[in-house]
Order: sequence, then C-alpha cells, then structure tokens
Amino acid sequence: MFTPGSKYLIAITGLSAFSLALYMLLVHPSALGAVALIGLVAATSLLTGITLFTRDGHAAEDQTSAATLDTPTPSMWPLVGAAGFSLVLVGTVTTPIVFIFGIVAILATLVEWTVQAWSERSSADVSYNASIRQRILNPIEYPVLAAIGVAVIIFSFSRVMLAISKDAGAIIFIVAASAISLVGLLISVRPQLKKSIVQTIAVLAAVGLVGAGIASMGFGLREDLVVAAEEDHYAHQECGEEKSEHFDKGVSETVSATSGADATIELVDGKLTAQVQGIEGLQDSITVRRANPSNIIFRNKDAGEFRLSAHLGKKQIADGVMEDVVTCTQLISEGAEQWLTLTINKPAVSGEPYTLSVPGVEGQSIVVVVP
Amino acid sequence: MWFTLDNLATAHDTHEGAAHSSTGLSNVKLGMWLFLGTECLLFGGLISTYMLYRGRVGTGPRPSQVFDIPFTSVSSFVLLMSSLTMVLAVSSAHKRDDKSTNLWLVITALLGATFVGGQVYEFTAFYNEGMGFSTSLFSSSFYVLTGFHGVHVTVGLIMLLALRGMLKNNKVPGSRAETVEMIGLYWHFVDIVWIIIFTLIDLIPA
Amino acid sequence: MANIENFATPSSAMGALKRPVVTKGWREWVFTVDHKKLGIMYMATAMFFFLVGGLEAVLIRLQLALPDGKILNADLYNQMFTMHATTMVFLFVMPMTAGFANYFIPLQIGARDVAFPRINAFSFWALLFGGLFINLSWFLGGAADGGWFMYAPNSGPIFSPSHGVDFWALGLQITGIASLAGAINLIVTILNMRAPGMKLMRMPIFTWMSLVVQFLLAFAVPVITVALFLLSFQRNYGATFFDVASGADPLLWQHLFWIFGHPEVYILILPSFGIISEVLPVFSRKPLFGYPFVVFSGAAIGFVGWGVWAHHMFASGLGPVSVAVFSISTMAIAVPTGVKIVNWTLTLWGGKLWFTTAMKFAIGLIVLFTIGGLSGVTHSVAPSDTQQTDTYYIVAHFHYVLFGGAVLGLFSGFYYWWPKMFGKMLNEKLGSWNFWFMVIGLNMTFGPMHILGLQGQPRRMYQWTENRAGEGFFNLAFWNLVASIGSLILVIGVFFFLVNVFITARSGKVSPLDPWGARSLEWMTSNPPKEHNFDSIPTVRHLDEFFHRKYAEDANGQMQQIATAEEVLKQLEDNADAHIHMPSPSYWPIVLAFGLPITALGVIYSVPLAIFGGVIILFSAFGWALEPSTAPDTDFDPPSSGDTSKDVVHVG
Amino acid sequence: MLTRVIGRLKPLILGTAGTVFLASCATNAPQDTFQPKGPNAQKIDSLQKPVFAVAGIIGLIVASAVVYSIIKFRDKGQPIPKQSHGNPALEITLTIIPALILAVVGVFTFRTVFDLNKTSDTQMIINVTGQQWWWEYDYPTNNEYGITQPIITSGQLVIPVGTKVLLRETSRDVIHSYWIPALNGKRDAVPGRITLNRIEADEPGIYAGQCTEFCGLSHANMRMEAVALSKEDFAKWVANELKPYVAPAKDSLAKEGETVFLNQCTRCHQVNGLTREDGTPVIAAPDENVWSGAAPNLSHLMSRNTFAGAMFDLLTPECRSDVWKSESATFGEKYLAGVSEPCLNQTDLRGWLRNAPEKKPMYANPALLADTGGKYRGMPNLGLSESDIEKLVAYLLTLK
Repeated sequence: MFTPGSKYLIAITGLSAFSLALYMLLVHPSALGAVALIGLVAATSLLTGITLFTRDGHAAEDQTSAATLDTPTPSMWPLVGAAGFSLVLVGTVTTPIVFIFGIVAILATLVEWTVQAWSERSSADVSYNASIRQRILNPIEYPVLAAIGVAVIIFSFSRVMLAISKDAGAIIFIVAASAISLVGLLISVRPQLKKSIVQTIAVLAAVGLVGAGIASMGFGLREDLVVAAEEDHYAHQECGEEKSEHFDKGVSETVSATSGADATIELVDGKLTAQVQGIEGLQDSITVRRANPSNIIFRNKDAGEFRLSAHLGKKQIADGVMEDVVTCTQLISEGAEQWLTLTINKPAVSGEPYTLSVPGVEGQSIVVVVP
Repeated sequence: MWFTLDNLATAHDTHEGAAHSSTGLSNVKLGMWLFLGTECLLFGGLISTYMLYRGRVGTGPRPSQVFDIPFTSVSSFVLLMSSLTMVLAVSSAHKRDDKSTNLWLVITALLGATFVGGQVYEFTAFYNEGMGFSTSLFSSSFYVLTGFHGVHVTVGLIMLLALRGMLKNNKVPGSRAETVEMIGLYWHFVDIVWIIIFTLIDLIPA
Repeated sequence: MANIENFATPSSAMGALKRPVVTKGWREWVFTVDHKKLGIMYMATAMFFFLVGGLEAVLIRLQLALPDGKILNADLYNQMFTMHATTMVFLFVMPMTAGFANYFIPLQIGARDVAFPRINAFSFWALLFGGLFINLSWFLGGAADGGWFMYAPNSGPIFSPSHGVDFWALGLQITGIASLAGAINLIVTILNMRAPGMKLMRMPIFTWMSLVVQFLLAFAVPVITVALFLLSFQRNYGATFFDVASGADPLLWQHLFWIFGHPEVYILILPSFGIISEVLPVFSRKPLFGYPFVVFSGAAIGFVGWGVWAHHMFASGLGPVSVAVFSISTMAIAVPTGVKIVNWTLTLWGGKLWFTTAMKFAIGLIVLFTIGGLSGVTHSVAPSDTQQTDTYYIVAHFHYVLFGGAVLGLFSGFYYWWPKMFGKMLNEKLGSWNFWFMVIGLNMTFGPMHILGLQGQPRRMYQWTENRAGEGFFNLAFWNLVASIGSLILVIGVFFFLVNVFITARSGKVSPLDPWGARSLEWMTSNPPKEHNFDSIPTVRHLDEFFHRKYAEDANGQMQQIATAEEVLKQLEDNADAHIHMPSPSYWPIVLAFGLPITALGVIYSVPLAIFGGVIILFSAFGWALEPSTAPDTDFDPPSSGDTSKDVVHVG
Repeated sequence: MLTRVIGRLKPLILGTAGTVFLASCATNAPQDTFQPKGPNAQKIDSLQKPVFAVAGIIGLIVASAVVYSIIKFRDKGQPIPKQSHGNPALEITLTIIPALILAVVGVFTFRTVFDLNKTSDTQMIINVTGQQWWWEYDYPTNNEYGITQPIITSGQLVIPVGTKVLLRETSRDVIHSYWIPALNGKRDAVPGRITLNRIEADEPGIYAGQCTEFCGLSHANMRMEAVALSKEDFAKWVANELKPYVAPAKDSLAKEGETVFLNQCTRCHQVNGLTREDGTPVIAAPDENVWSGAAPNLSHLMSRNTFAGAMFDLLTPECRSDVWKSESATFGEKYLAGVSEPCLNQTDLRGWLRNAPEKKPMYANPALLADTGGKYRGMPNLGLSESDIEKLVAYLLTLK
C-alpha cells in the first residue's frame, strides 16, 4: 500500500532515470547535464527508499483516522507531478519550452493536491468531501482536459499535413475524416460492440496520430514550403515584359472601394491615359505629393496581359552603386484592375522625370510630377 | 471566446423554465438565438473588412497565389459533415439515448478538430509562403477573419468534449437534451458562417 | 444523502469554497443575483462615474474660460475630453439606464427576476471592472487621447504612443461584453416572462423603450467589437488595418464606429423617453396620449437609426450621392422623434397637472430636448452641416439632447422611483433647487455654445485665441466665460441632488405605498419590493393596470376611486403563492468578470498574465456551467432540510 | 387672461428675441459661418437661413404649447380627466405636417448637395496636403494663370478672386479637415484618399480658417488663411513665387545665416535654388527622425504673413492689422509687399527658432519617442545658439 507521497517519489525516480537515458541518447550530452541528472536519480532513489520504509509504515497506522477512512480514488497526479519535475530539469539543460511545460505540470499537481487535502478535511462524509473537491476542480479539469485533447489532435494532424505533399494532404485529410465518421457509424449501428474493442481502436488511433505527428515534426516541412520560405518569391516583384513564374501567378482582378484613389491609369487601344480625381478629361501627367502614400489604380482595357510599372529614379544601394527604383502591378488581363500604392520621398532629379509605363507598349508613359 | 463559454452557462441558467414563457420558446433557446444574431453582426463586420482589403497586398502574396482551393474544399466538407453528426447527437439526446449522444458528440469533436488541424496547417503553409500576419492588409484581415472563426470552432470543440464528460458523470444541471441542442445550435451556426467565409474567400475571385 | 443528520458540518476554512447560499453584509451585495440589488449597484456605479465625468467636464470648462488657458496642457486636455465623453456615454448614461431597466422591467411586466439572474450579475461586474480598467490608465502613463470617436489613424501607436488607447479599446471591449450579455438577458426577460395578460401592447412604455434599446445594443455592440479588435490588433500585434502606407482606408474605422455610434445615441436617449412617458401621465392624471404612436415611433427610431450613421461623416468626402441619401434619411428620423414630443405635449393637454420634481424634470426634458432635436434638424441638412460639424454648435446640440434629454429624464426617474426603491421620499424642496440649478446651469453652459459654434469656434481645441474671437461685447470670449460659469452652476445643481440623497437616507419621510397615484405594475408591491417582487403574479387586463384597479368610470363617465393602493396590494397578498423559488447567490459572475480586466492587462503588458486571466475566465465559466441556478440542499450549512423555498413574508 | 396677454404680445416677444439673439453675437468673428464671401458659402447660407428660421418657429410653437399647458392645466382641483388614449386623426396630421416640411427642406438640400459637388467648371487646381500641424499647397502648372512651374507654399492659400478653385486634399499622417467658413463648408483631408473641395472668393481679402478634424496634440494650433487677390495681383504673386533664388551677398550676416540653414534646416526644409558650396542643389529629403518627413517649403517665406501652421504671425500686430483691415482695393498691394525687416515679428520667430516644441506642443512625452521608432513630429528643438538665431533671422528675411 503506497501513499501518494511514495508514489510520487517512485515515479520521479523512474522518470529521472528515463530522462537521463533520453538525454544521453538523443540530446548532445554535456558533462554538466549528465551530472545533474545522475545526481537527481541518486537523490530521488534515496528519498524513495526512506519514504517507503518510514512513511508508509505510519500510513498504515493512520488508517483509523477519519480523513483517510476511504482511500482516495486512483490518482494520476503523482505521475504528472513527477513528470513535471523531470521536465523542469531536462528543460534547464535543453529548451525553455520543456521547462515551462514542467512548471505547468508541477503547478497543476500542487493545485490538485491542495484542494484534495482541503476537501478531505472538510467533513466526515466522504461523498460530501468529494463533491466539494469536484466543485472546485471540475470547472478547470473539464475544459483543460478537453483543450489538451483538442490541442494534441490539431498539432499532430497539422504536422503530418505539413510534411506530406499538397495532393497527398487533401487525400489524407478526407481519408481521416471518413475514417472518423465510419468508426462512429460502425459503433452506432453495432451497439453490442465490446467496450474493450472500442477502447483499443481509440488508443491505437491516438497513439498512431501522436506518433505520426512527432515523426513528421522530425521530418520537417515539405520541400516546396521550405523553398518558398527561403526565397519569399511572391513578394519579389518582377516588373518586366515577360510573365514571371511566381510574381504573376494567381492574379487579382478587382479592387474594392476605388472612390478615394488619386488617379486611375488606363491602357486603351495601346494608349496610356490618366484620370485624376477631380480633374476633367484625360491627363498625360499626374502630381504625386512627396512623402505621402498615394493610391493609383491600373486598369487594362486592351486585349492581352499588361502590367503598370512605376520608374521612380535611382537609389544608392552601396557606395557608387545605383539601382533603379521600380515597382509594378502584376500582368493583368483585359478588363482587370489592380491597386498600386506609391510613396515617393524626393522630387525627381531634373531631366529624369518619374514615369508610369506599361512594359511592351512603346512610347506611352505618364509623367509623375513630385513638387 | 467569452460569448460561447457564456452560452454554455446560459444553457443552464433557467429558473423560470419553459412553462412560464410568453413566447413558447424556452428562455435558453430564445437567448441562444439572440446571441447568434449578435454573432452575425460580428462576422458581418469582419467579412466587410476582408472584402474591402483583399485586393490590398502591398508587396506580399495575393490571395490566389497562396490559397489551396481543393484542400479548403475538402476541409469545408469535413466541417459540414460534423454538422450532420451534431444533428445525430441532438436527436439521440432527445431520445434519451446517452450512449449514442456521447458517441456522436465525440465524433463531431473529432471532425471539428480535424478541420482546425487543417486550418493550422494552412496558416503555417501561408506563413512559409511569405504571408505573415502583418505582411499586408489582405493578410491581416484574412487571418483575423479566419482566426476568429477558428477560435469559435475551437471553443465549440472544448464545449463538445467537456459536455461529453459532464454527461457521462451526470454533471449537467438542467435539461440534458436542451443543453446538447444549444451547443448544437452554436455548432451549426459556426458551420454556416464557414460556408459563407469559404464562398467569399475562395470561390469568388478577388 | 439519506441521512442528513449524520453530516459533520464543513469547517469554517471551507467557507469560501462553498456556494454562498445565505449571505449577509457585503456578501449580500457582492454575490447577489437579485435584479433589484444589481439595479441599485448599477445606479451607484453610474453615479460615481457621473461625478468623475463631471469633474473632467469642469476642468475642460475652466481651461476654456479664458483665452490661452493654462490649467491643462495640450496632452492632458486631449485625454480629458476623450475620457469625459467615454465616461459619460459608456460609464454613466448606459449603466444608469441599465440600472433602471434592471430594477423596473421585471417589476413592470410582473416577473420575479430576469431570465438569467447570474448573467445579470456578471453584466454588472463586467461593467464595473471595465469602467475601472479604462480609468486605470490615468495612473499608468496617461489616458486615451484620441477623442471618444478614436478616429484612425490618429489612434495608431505612432500618433498615440502611451497605453491610453489600449486601455480604452480593451476597457470598452469589456463594457461591451457587459452590454451584450445584459441586452440578451433583458430581451428574453421582456419577451418571455410577462405576467399573464400582459400583451406587448399592454406593456408600460418604459419597458417598451428599453426593449428597443436592448435590440439596438445587441446589434450595435458587435460592430464596435470588430472595430476595437482591429484597433487592438494594430496597436498590439502589428496588423496594418489603418496603416495608410500599406494602402489602408481610414474611413473603414469611421464606418464601423458610426454604425455602432449612431444607434448608440438612441441607446442613450430612448430610456429617458420611456421614463418621462411614465412620469407625464402619472402627474397629468391621464393616460399617455397616443400610446401606440409612442411605441411605434420608438421602434421606428430604433430601426431608422441604423440608416443614418454616415451623417457623422458629411465632411469626409463620401461623394454627393451618399451624402444626399444620408441627409434625407436623417431628416426622416426627425419625424418619429417629433411624434414623441407632440404626444408628450398632448398628454399634458387637458390633464390635471401636479408639479412634483419628477414632473418638472420631465417637462424640462420636453422643452430642452426639443431645442436639441431642432438643432439636429439644422445639421441634417448636409451642406449646412459642413459649416457646423466639429464646431461648438455640435457640442451644444448633443448636450441639449443628452443632458437636456437623457440626463433630465434620468433625474425625473430618480425622483419618481426613489420611494419605490428605498421606501423614502426624496425631499421635494431640495429637488426643486436641484432642478432649477441644473436647468439654468445647463442652459448657461450649452446655450452659448450654439453661438460659439456658428461663429466658428471648432471643438476639441485645448486653447482658443482672442485672434479669432471677433469684436464687440458679446464676442466669443464673453460666451466662453458664460459657458464656464454655467458649468459651475450645473455642478451646484448636481450637488443639491447628492445632498438630497444624503438627507433622505438619514431622515427622509417614509413613503406611502402609492405616493404619486401611479399607474403601472411596479407600484403594485411593497416599497421597497420584496425579494420575490410579487406574492402572486397579477393577471393584466389593461394598459395602466394599477390605475384601473384603483379607478373606474361611474355612470356619468367620471373617474371615481374604487380601491386604495393598500387594498389592491392586500388582494394580491391574500392570494400569495405558497412557495417561491428564487435563484441562489453565486461566486462565479464576479470571478468571471474579474478575469476580463486581468486578461486585458495581460494583452497590454505581458502574455503570461493574459493566460492567467484566460484561465480565470475558463475556470469560472465552467464553474458556472456546472452549478445549478438554485442551490441544492447540500450547499446549505447545516445542509437544508430539503426545502429551499423561502416562506412568503406577509406585509400589512 | 394671462394667456390672452401673451397672445397679444407675441410679435413683440418674437421680435425682441430675434434682436437679442442677433445682438448677442460677436461682430466680425473671423470664422463666422453666417457671413459668406463666395458663391459656395453663399449657397449654403441661403439654404441654412430658412432652415434655422423654420426650426426656431417650431421650437417656439412647442415651447408655447408646453407653457400654455402648464398654466392652463395645472391642478386647480378639477376632477380626474377622462382617460382618453389619444386621437389618431390628430396624431396622423401632426406626423404628416413635419414630414412635409422636411420633404421640402429635403428637396432643397438634395439640389444644393449636388450643386456644391460640381467640379466640371473648375478653373484652377491646387493640391492641399495636411500634416501635423500645418498645410501645404502645391499649384500644378497652369498656363492660363502663368504658373509655368509647380509652386509649393504653406500657411496661406493664395487664390485669385472670381476663380473657381478646386482643392484636391489629402494628408500625410492623420485626418485633418480644411475649413474656410467664408468660402465653403469643411472637407476632411484623409490620408490615402483624395477629397475635393471647391472654393471661390468674391473679393480680395484674408479669410481665416481652422483645422476641424481632431488631429492630435496641436490640433488647436493648426490654422490656415485663404488670401484672395485680384487677378492682376495674383499674377504678380505667381511671378514672385517663380523668381529664382537670390543668394545673400558675400560676407553679410545673411550669408552666415545661409550656412547655418544649410547645416541645420535643409534636412527637412526646402529652399528652391539653394545650392551647397560645391554647387549641387540642396533637395530636402524626409528625415529619418521625422514622422512623415516633410516640412514647409521656405522658398519665399517672407511673401507670407504667417508661419508654423499659421499659428504665429510673421508681421508685427500693427503691420498685421494694417493688411487685414485694408480696403479690398488696396489689399493686394499691401499683401504683396510681404514682410520687411521693421514689420517682422521678431519675438515669435526667434522664440520658434530657439525652442519650437515649447511654443507649439509637438509630442506629449519625449520619453515615448522610442516607442514610435524615435520619430519627431513637427520641428524639434535644435538647440541653436543666440548668434545662430541672429544669423538665421537675417537669412530668412532675404527669402522674399
């Protein structure tokens, strides 16, 4: 007959031994870490031994007292607390996240034990005491357990999805969902199904999912995502005449709330014209105030795909090295429109005005005057 | 998030009961419908924001560059399926079939969790493709809109699983069938909102 | 639970962990779910914030009394006017009307409590904590300084780097939660818990107006919730919703804000319309003229109120079509408002008027609100509005509407219902002083602002300059000084009210059962009402049920008294219900509400704190969900004998 | 009895009330909304005056009805009145009458709204940019008015009389609102959007205005003035603005001032034509430390009457009132004289150069500048020595 205290110490010994093994095998071990963990194992085994030989003996005598008349229901908290303790130690030598998990587990254990201790002393009626305990702890146990369950599924599942290819992802997704529904259907049409079978299925599924999740995490992201993250290719504008592989993929064709825009640039019959807010008629130049974000809409009314490029002078990128400042819309098809926000800090150097033009359409440009 | 938790509370906060009600609806049900009405306005505001800003991408990716419509269609279908299983749970609850109720609640939650898992996957993928939360107006409004919906689903999941535990341990004060029905109402609402969001985001091109 | 006698009672250490079923002292208030106690707490909270907001107003007026005022610096002044408006709108008028609605709606419709008593308690605590949270910013680096309308992008982190706007946004989020929960609660109460025979068109007009207000709240608050979320995400998490360099449209905020903000105006004013629609008939000794018209005009205001928001944006450059349309819809809303004024005047017409303080305030509302309403019509004319908007003319307009309208209505309600709430009469003589000082003070403060505005003094300026004040004795400097003096007179008026409350509490006259010869159900119970309101729920056969139980027409068509109020009450008590189950007090509402500001603080300062707050919210929400509304036997100490019902107390 | 007396005295009372109201207003308030000086403001005025009159009459009717009831129906011991619930016919009548009045007002409003938004007959365009807490005006080229190169100025908007001017407004930071009451109603300058505002002045003069959308700390100090000049005077003004830069004479105090200016001021302020010693033109670039990075162009500073967002006068009070109060015939000449040394308001200008944020609040809490990426708004305290200030003032005086 073990008391919760000795259970805790047994568990902590076991877990620290386990984490020592894990540490030596998986993490790049350092002498300090190893010493710490070995010390921990030694200390906890000693304490466990002492407790087992002394405290448990007393516990047997105490059994007459009212408070412990009925042994509390089997509790997982000693295990959680011990796990927390080991996690804290492992965390100090590995990563902070592990440390935080450990702290949370220890805090949870402390709360559970404190409330249990309180409630067990509150009256002579065990069921009443249990109800007091539940009143305090159920409100936190239900949502937290539910949340942990949900979090494990979400996390594992999303890791698996991230690791496999895009097409396989959709298939895996639908297969998983169908499997869930089918199992539900199966159980509901065969209510006489043995409980143990259902439990086995559930446990297997859970272990499988978590295992797959951890494995996928080790595997990392699928390749195209890694490449995308490295190259950031959608943000890299390519303002030339040709269609670029990434920047021109997936074109937006409409703009909402166009009423406040500074000017609308249209390509009609090979001609580039500007309609400026508030000014009658078509213009061949627009005024953009310096240091001020100005919104321009480009509308393509010609057959074929065109983009609007803004040539905004040069900027110095290193000593003596100048680079053209160019920004542009995507290649858009006939009837489509796109939004371009320009912020120009300096007036143009005389003789080299800023311009808006359409690559591939020669001799057409709108001068951007910056006073 | 508070709304939905409060709902769960609403679901048990009846003291006059249906017998006295002037409209014939129970207080809880009337309250739930009103709450869902207010939620419509909340999502209405978020959807308007998204519709206004979806074309404003700055130098970030555009919607059609990152969206994976086949995948989102599949995951929308999964969420719709969970509405079906929720209907089964509610009907079992009305038949006082505890075993089936529990089963279908869990199945609904699992399908819902699969959906949220899919959303987390998509968000991570988008992030890697260069679409961070503060990259552009489009990305901010996209994440806020779908994120709010995701939070609603997640809260629904926690309520479903907690309800399952409470039913099992006989902890539900008030009518069990009505409690399941209220959470069901919420769940269907969240599903319908997703159908609207999915249509606007993925099916109508920007 | 078979043998209750064998229980050892829980130790005292366990006291805090048990359900607070029987409460005394402060616990009686803190854990209560009784709509009347909550109503009183709402009112007390609102009154506290009224004084805070009033102090801010006085500082503003002192600063502006003379040119180039030096009392406040620009930064402090901007915080002051932002917080004055925020406090008065969200923390005074709204909670005060919520207090009245909480206290009187169940009484007026013959219910024993609201539909969800614990949600009711939660609403109150969330409001209180939200209000305190917003004001906490004064001590943590400065309050919000962007105006209560908080236009983007001026509210962004670059233009307002202190945490004031964060406190403001999150605090309003919390009070918004309170309003939303309260609105759903009261709508369900009104729709579902009316006494037998209380058809919708027999409901007292205050209940009707409150119903409209709760619908407005339920649908307006979510919109501001969205706007505030966008603002918080921008300020705290780097989103770009109002960042123009990323292509954002600052008008998005204005639309979201005013779609909430315009219905909000009716949320503030309609309850007072309801109150004086109760008071005028009582003291005119005749029913409200055109009850259905008043009801439908209230509903019409609530409905059309959704289609006028852009009249706050006539100067924003919306384009002529929107401007013209919103201009016309704004004029349209003047019609139902005019209907109300006509009906009140015609209620007085041919009556037998008794000028109590409540009546004086009600008549004051008719006249002063009319001025505010008419100045509103002048700037529904959009071109004219482009001259007047953002000048003191607008300040004059909405203070006539909100002070001359909403606040006078609330004071009318205090004097009218004080005996009902506390069983004592407020002193009528002091009441008279209170009324005249307030009316003179408010006309002196806000009247000159019409002139200031029309002669070109813009709002929200921390200083005005003599340069632009014009010439002559009655120049803008003169009127600024008059307005400042008027504000001090207004303060004296409010002071008289506080003195009156104090004196009444100590040595006020005990109220008779029916001091005013009232007409509606809330007077068909003792003063103050018992915890369960009515010993037996009355069956309603008329609009103005109470009046018709007391009076009937004789053969000549003259109204004659057929019963006294005491006799009517006695009849109810004689048929008292044997057992009345009332909901039990609970810890959870206040704990849940407390989690909100903790989370909000965490959002501003540290994520772990936000998580901690979230845990509190989750914990108390589930604690709540697991707790039955009425406490079971085991919650009592010693455990109850199995019958938790309270015995009906017989009065008289 | 009393009621009959009141009835007879009504015209008298109304007349007195009207007179008292008019007499109780300031005379010559610079921003009076009832004194239109141009066709746009005039249109608003002719719409709002009748509306005010109608509102006033309705107000009096309601007030009289209430007062009458109070006197007539006070409790004199009469029996409890009949419990009448109203009179639907009367109700409907009293609903329809105000609806009809508003319908009439609505028709006129509708017409005026579209009238005021007409831009097709614009004769001159000026781009107006709001910034915390001043206005910038740039005039695109316009051959009809001799503007051969874009002109850029601030503080005072100069327009020719009798010309339909379109202001294309926007803002560099927060929302501002442009308002010259004598010329037109206000129009917000919204960042990222262009809003349109048409003004036209009937006669020469200075028309005061004030930013009317709350725009932060110094909102109260963001003023503007519109200066209307006759067409000939306007041409002279344009010619002066287009005049090339004249460097101060060698070894003069002003020349030393130019050096100080080059070192201290050109980070933000542009003076067209100013060159460095090596002859390269100085182009002021938005400074990294300044939010939204642009400051008033000072090319012809002394041709203006005000500085720092029209908050301070460049003219001494005497000289200022000489210009403001001159007859419209002589106004143009006096205005075009600009600021001469004896007329220069030395106190405010020196104070401004010494410590600008002290004269006009720019940022609430310098400690929080770090939170905004260390960006100043408005002119910082440059810590200039008195001798530098002396030199700068001398230099600025040459910027005619």
